[in-house]
Amino acid sequence: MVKVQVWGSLKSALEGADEIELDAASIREVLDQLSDRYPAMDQAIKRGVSVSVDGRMYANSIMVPLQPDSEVFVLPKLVGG
Amino acid sequence: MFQIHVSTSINGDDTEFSCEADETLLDVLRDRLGLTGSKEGCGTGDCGACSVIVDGRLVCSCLMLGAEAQGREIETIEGMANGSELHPLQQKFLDHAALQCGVCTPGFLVAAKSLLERNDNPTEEEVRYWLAGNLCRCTGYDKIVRAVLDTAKEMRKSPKTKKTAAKKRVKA
Amino acid sequence: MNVISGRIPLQYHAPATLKDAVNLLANSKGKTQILAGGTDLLVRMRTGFSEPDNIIDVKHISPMCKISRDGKGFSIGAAVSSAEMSENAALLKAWPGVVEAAALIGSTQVQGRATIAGNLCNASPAADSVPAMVAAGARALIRGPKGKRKVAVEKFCKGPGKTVLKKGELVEAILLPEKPARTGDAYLRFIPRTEMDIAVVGAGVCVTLDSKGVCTAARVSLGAIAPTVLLDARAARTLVGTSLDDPALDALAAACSAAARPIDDKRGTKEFRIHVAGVLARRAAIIARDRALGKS
Amino acid sequence: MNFQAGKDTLKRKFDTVGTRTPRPDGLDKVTGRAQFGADLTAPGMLWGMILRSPHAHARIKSIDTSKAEAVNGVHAVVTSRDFGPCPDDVLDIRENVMARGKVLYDGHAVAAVAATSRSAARQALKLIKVDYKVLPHVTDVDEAMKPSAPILNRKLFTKGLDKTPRKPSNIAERFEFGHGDVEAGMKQADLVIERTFKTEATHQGYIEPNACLANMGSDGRADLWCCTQGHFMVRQVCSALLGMDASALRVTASEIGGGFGGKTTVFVEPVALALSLKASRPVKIVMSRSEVLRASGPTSSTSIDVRIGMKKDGTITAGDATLRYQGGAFPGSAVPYGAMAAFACYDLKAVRAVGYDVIANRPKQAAYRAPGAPMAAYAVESVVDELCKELNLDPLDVRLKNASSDGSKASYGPNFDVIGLRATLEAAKAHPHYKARLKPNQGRGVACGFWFNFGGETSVSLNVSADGTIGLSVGTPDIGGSRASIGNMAAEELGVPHDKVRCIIADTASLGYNDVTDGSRVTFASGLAAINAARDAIGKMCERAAGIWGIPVDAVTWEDGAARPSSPNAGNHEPLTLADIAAQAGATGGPISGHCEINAEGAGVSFATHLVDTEVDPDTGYVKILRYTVFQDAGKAIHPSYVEGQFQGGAVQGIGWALNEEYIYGEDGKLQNPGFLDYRIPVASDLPMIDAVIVEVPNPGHPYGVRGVGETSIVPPLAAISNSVSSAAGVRMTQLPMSPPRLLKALGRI
Repeated sequence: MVKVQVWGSLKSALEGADEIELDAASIREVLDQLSDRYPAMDQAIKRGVSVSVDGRMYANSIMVPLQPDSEVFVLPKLVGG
Repeated sequence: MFQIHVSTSINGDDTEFSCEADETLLDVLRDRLGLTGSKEGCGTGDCGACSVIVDGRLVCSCLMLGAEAQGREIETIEGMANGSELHPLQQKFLDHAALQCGVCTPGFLVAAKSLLERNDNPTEEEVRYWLAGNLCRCTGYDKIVRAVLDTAKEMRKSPKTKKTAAKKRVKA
Repeated sequence: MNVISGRIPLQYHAPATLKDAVNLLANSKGKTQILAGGTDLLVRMRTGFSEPDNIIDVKHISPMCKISRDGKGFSIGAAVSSAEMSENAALLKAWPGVVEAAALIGSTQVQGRATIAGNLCNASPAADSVPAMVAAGARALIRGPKGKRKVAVEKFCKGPGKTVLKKGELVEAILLPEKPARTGDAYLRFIPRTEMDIAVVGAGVCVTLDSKGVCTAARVSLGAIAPTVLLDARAARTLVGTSLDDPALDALAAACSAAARPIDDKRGTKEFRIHVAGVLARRAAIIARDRALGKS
Repeated sequence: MNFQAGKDTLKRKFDTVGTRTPRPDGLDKVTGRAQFGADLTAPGMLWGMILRSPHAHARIKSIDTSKAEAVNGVHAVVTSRDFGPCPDDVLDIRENVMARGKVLYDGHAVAAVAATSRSAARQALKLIKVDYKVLPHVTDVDEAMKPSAPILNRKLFTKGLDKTPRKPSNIAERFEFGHGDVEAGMKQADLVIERTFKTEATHQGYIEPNACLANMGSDGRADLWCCTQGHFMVRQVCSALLGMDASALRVTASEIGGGFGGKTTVFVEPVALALSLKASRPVKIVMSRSEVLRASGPTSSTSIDVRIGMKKDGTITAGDATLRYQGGAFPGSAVPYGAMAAFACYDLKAVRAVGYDVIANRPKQAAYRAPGAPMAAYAVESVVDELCKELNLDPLDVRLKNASSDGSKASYGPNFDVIGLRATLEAAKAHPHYKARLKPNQGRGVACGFWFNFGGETSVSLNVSADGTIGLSVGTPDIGGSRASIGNMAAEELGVPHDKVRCIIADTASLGYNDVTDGSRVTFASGLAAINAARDAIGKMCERAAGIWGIPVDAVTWEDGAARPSSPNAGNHEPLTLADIAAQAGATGGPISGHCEINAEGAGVSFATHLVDTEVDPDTGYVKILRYTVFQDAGKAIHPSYVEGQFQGGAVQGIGWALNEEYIYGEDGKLQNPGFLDYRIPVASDLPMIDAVIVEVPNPGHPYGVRGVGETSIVPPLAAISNSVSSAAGVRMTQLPMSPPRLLKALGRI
């Protein structure tokens, strides 16, 4: 199972859970499941998120494959100067 | 529109143009003569990107009317190299990576040339104060100051370079 | 294209004589501006603060382009740039404070064009060269339809942007006296950067010492702390009769701070200007004293 | 052939990479030939100019353009009516480029004209009559958050709260990051310091004002030339705003005279297109400096509370911050990135950062070099410095003790990969600067900084010419020498001299999509794509060699710029150089090129440590920068000169921000300093040389180890200078800029 955490503001969207476990093989599957299960997450994901997988940041890639023990962190969409 | 007819010399070339009374020399250079090497960064004499030399004196072309060019000798960045031979400052700016975006570079080169024509052995402080009217936002000035000091050193070593670079075109 | 607004396009004039310039100025319609260095005028035009109908370029009038010296002192033509002033060895030797003040106006590029007469006519309380001219006892030589007149620089400005010039009048030259013996002048200003700023506060000091180093005459001026540059007699009196020692300098600083009646604006606060007016006057007085003693 | 980044493929020995080669655009830039945004003209071109609001907040009751239209020489006038419906994600941009119903800040565009001369355009602007109903305004971030503040947008309800509020406010969103029990952490501390900081808005201050030349025909096709950090972004946004097919708009990026994040969006481009469409003529718009300052995208002004607990041995037990950023009249300030970056330099068990995105009557902020991070680092690093002073601890030792390191959990959530913070701290500690003596009224400041760095969508095309030279097309505008670095990486990979590769910025019709030049991504991402494109071409050249030699392609290797049989078993063939293969390309199968289209991932985060010495004049509050040294991890410096240039430039922008730069608004809500006279960026005489020390801790996500370097360099300076000045003055400064009046007041002299 993939461990998924979200940034602080969205913790309430996960209905109080600090971290949840999902059966997902890619970032896309993680985001799809979050959207399906948590309406508040769905809104945030539609506005754009960046995802860190095992310490590496993915700005907007969703096809990234996950290992069964991957740690996934969902963050606001990043911009730069 | 009422136009003023002006005869002048630009980089050694006799040049005539017509302009309106409120046009600056910078407007004339860029929009009427196609000499877009001089840049407008502020239009108020605060950034030096439009620096040119008029009768041997460094000025902001945005703070001079086109009409005032009558009978003057004007040098711009376009006249700095002698054909394919770069002025030593131009070469040193390249060697020292003294430019990033490059939009302030023409102004710095013209201003630095004016400095070295007056003072062939400036201190770092003199370079910094002379160039204080030329704003650069990319480099933090470090490599620009080094390039100017290094050019001065090289020009002192070989006065020949200096002469070649300073050679004026014979008027037609 | 001016059909709609009805505005007549700007006219540029470059008279060759003072007489022509005065005639043009007296007879022109609409708003007429003198163009010397242009470093204020072109900025005002660019930013929409000034929309003249006529511009009279005075740089073709040869007497206005010269620095001359007779037995009574120096005459600096109104079209002489501050760079030219810096290059004039005699002027620099006599009035280093005035020359240095002129050399503080803007960048190298601006100094190639800017003039102290223009700096004066612009009538900004923060003009760098004005306190220095006031301290040195400079006068403006004014030419108009009725002839010449001379006005002390400290009486030239009536308020921000306002001068004593009447219709048809222009400044022909700035006159500086011959420097009396054992006299030194200095001007200092405060700006947040090292260059390119308008003075937040400025202070000019000119002192004459006797052979024992005691001050016999002093003029102290302050810039950017009132609607016009101030010549402060009380501050000057703190120096007279002293050797400009620490107590005298402290009294000078206190007098200058007391004389300052500045405003808060984007360049500095009231209390900052009041305090720094004293600091600068003190520092300028030391330089002026050392110059009078021939130390620098 | 597709490259998979990994530690095993990290290249360590280089020929071209790491050398200081001349830049390909250098000659044009020292001779005045380079063409920037305002330098192009077109036959029949008109001058576009924009009328801007004189009010900070007002309702537009009516706009009458009839007199302007009647001016001789005027060919088009546009207002918001000329911009139709558009997708939701560009609605705010549509309203920002041309006010609709309301003006939201001093300088907000309300109408535009195109005329045959600038004087005609100026005249026409004066004849546009706008009837305003002036509304109350607010420009300060703390004031804007108050319930009594004038509301800018009645439809704005704070997001990110457990319950969406019923009343509208100027608070667009709340963000929270962190982990652990902050209050428990504070209890473990021997000393807790809490401070509030304020920073004023600054501007990127690029020397080239925004400019563009638009040419749109009645057939709906258009060409646009502009100075931008991302011409594909310009195409996307402008085509959406004008209801065009993206492919109908070709955007060419001019040389760009600085951007620093400020040119990652559009201002004048859609207006020029609308004017051009209406006039059926090319239209050029060049912003004046005052327009740039009033109406492009400065950074946020901020108000930040920081509370940090520390043990006597220097261990940080907890960090807590609340950050309030106003980002102008529309939501989208950089506060989430500030909150994420605030404590990123520290490995903390308990940390929390809460951010509020606030709107106010100021221009819509744009990115500025590590957007949001410098202010956050300023607040946090100031408190860390004060704790070190109070507990009598060395500031570098304390940072080394608490520094984030490989695998540690970042304050914003994920775990770090391989990072170089510790290496920069150790380099600083060993540097002579740290041991140099100080005189009275002088002080030394230390601070660290972090930035994420991005990869992103990137497309590169590499063409092998018949003579063996290489044309390399990239789609990321070159803002500081990236053509040199990217070309050098391709040359390195191909094994040819750097001057055989010519790197250009291709237009939007010639290349696949590219994200903007931002996030310090170009040398990383376009470099990665160029390496991949080179490998793609190498694969094809190996195939040609295999064909010529009549051996299988897997028996061919590429080494030192030539195809070679991979072992003696493959036969005895003389190597075929790139030029040999290129010369026969037509006959052996046609032209050879390599491509790479990727969403580049694996950008390594970046850290820096700055050391600065200052001297304070206690009588005037003037601050002199005496000495400055930057230590930053570049991963691998491809072109060391331009890496140093990024370090130096960022540090000096930080110096300006710390000491003198600020947006000054009057009581009337108008910007009082819209020019370089009073918006005071550092000049040459203000500064010493800026020493740049390049630290290299290779990024495992890039074949050469590259990390972005552009942004991190502006993160530490605000704090480093404030710590230095506070030390020199003997008083803690908590507001930027530390202008002389503020410093003199803090000193108690006034």
